[in-house]
Amino acid sequence: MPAIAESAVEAVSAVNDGSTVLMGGFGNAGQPMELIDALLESGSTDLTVVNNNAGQGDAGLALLIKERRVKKIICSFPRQSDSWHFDTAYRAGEIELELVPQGNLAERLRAAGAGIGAFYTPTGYGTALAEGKETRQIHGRNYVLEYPLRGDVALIKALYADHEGNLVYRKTARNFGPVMAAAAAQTVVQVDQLLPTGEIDPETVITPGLYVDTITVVPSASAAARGEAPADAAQAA
Amino acid sequence: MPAIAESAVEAVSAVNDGSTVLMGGFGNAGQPMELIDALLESGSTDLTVVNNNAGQGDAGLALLIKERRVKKIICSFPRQSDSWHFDTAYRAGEIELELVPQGNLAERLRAAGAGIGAFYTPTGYGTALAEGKETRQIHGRNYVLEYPLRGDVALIKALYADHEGNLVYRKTARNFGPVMAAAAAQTVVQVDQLLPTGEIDPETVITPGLYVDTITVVPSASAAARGEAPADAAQAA
Amino acid sequence: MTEITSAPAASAERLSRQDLARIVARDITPGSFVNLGIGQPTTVADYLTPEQRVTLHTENGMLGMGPQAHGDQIDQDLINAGKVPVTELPGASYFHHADSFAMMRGGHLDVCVLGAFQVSATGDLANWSTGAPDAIPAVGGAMDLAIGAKETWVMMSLFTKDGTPKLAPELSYPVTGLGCVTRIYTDCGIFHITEHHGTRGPHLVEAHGLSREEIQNRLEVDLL
Amino acid sequence: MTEITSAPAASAERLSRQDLARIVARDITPGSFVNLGIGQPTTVADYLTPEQRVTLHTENGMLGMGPQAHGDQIDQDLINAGKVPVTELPGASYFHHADSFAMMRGGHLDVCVLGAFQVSATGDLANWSTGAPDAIPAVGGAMDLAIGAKETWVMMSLFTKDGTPKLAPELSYPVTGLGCVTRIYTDCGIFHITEHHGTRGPHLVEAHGLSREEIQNRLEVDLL
Repeated sequence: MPAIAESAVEAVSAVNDGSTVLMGGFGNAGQPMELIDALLESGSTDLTVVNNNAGQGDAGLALLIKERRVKKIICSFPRQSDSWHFDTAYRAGEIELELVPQGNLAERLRAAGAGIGAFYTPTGYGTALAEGKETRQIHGRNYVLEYPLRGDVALIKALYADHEGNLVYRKTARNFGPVMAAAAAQTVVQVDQLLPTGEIDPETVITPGLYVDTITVVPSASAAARGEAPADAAQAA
Repeated sequence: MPAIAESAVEAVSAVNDGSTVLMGGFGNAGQPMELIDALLESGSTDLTVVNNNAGQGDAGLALLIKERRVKKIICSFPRQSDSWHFDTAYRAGEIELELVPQGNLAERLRAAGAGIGAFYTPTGYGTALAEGKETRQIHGRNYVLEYPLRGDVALIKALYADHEGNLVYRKTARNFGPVMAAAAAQTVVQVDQLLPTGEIDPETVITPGLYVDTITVVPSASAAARGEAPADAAQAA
Repeated sequence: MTEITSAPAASAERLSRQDLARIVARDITPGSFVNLGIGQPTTVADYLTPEQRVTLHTENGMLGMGPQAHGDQIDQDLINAGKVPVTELPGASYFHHADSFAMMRGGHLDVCVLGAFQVSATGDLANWSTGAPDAIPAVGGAMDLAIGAKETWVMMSLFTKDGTPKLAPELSYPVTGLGCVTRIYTDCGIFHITEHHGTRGPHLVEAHGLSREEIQNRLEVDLL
Repeated sequence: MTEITSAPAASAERLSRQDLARIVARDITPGSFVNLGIGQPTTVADYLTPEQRVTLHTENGMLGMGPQAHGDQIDQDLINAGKVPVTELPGASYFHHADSFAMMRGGHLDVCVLGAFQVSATGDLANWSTGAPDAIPAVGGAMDLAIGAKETWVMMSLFTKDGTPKLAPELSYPVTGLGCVTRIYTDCGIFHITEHHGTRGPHLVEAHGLSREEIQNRLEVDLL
């Protein structure tokens, strides 16, 4: 059974100096904002961060980068109109960037969770992002060999958890959550609501509880705006 | 949109002489019995069959093997107390067997559906089933290189489909269905009930409709025994 | 292999961006599963008809994406790959990132429509980086999209502002994917990358605003 | 690395199969995720206590498996890896075969308990084939289970009917997995495969029915 953390700060205590941290989310959808803010507060530094982007505006991951607590970022799309803190750190040579095509990023995380040693992917073959990598032609098609991407800690966001740690996501906020949960040694989840065990239909569980180590409840503004409070959830333990 | 076949025989018409056929099911759970029976009726021969087992008793796949219409079977567990038709064919040298550890079988199907050229798996390393296969040590662990397993046609069973081909399974009858649906050029599904599009919650779809080519409705005895006829389903188109 | 006809369809005017989107939409086979890239390709959705029953994929984890969301429809958990709020159609489904890119990489989408900086005569695509030495690199899903679908179509202007052809013998920009482009939709004409007598190259299917001869004269690529 | 103590716990009688199952159940850390192999290991479930909160995995796609189903509980769609009808506990989840074996291969299960024909001194496991030349081979999930969990425990008799030790210096039966076994639960004693002064081998933790010396004398393996 996962631990229930009373606060986001308590939830992220598994992150240490030098940790590799997988951060869920694509845009704002599925981004564990409060956990990232707590990480900011926690002071841990020298981090390797895996995320689709490299922080935006003056919040969350962007502030971690601003404070030079991220030594390396592994992502698919760092450059955005408001990624100024990354841009500055990068141009100053104060952050290392490993650029990975988005599908390879997802598959490398999946491989880490699934115990696959390495895999041949067609994505990126013949491009600058495959330079120096092993390639192979298989049945007439060209592939690049890619390796798993593991995390010490995953910080993700889901809609509901039960006390067993089973997770259900919401719409396109699902994105990297399930593969990151399986790819990290410790998985920390912020959820809108914690439900009694048995309230989530076993057929609809997306992330089984064995992938989840710590849960913290952070009712999200978007949930409140939606006016969603399922009957089940009202009696949540 | 998938085609709706009026009968199981019509549904399996995509199977030709020499086809590689992926057959879902683990034990009786998820086994597309009526589709396999229809295949028996169809007369197609010289088949390569991928299934967890190699037929049992005097039914379905066992009868296809008895009639010598299966030239090769790729499976994890052919030997059972009632696999006499396979046993006879195998001892007579009249069927080729490719024995694959069950998890490698599932992962090879997954790789075929996911466009992965090959992958390194730890399962089977140092065993007779890895003889002659490429191996590699990665970060101190030993792996065997395994290749995707594609089908011409997948025959699977699900609980519900909608008219877009979205599928929902039932309990442990899910087993190989989702990976086989993605690994075959043509996927044929027998379902208990066909629901109007929109009746399946998009969050609970297990196999998205783009993997499904043909649907046929075969109300299953087990569903009748369960007395399950959801309100939604009563008005199914 | 496309049949090579001698006289492409033609119009006197170059195509507007709207006309181009309309033509791409028209060319999508009914019942297709399609991914529309960020930017100009996104506008193709506006011209798809309900009768075409085209299902849209967005690589951040959804099939059955509907039009852009407005006002009360906006839901921060329902966005497309361009991070724009969108809507959900009946028959939609959600899946995680690895499943979504597996769907693409596995060749289950019929068409992917992308923008481009440059396309080579044999269908190599450049659309992720200008190669400027001081630029911050970013790739997103571009390389996955380029090689993932059964067909990759490009929408672009045929020439840069200074008149340089974007359909070139070889790429000078960094590669996104090799030999992946099957069709190029441009303001001046529509090209299918095809094989003809053993040579792979662009076949001009429609010309707009310029004649076939004018296009041929302005390109360094031999049209098939 | 297990602490090596000189005097193993002991009892005068060899352990019955029930006692052995009870001891294995006792040794599973509370809160563990566990896969119990077909046959003798399945009986361990009967001795797990609710307080242990052990979650059972079955590789045909379920976590949170309950006891065997009887009578009206029987549902053909809810079976375990031995194809026996089982039940579902609150907090269960279902997943497909690739996800299920990914869960195992990825090292997310704490313990897998398996039967064995033979285990080597360094923890190599043989349990899928007797190697008889005329036998029809069948492997199922044996090789995946052997190497998948954080710990692989074996339950077996220490000797065959003719007295041959099943804990042997090297395997003579075909390999299921190399160096994967961490504990061996037998009728005569419980062994942890461990490292001691750079040597990997079996450490006798409990002896039953035979003394440590008797066991050592009957094995060709040096106990640590």
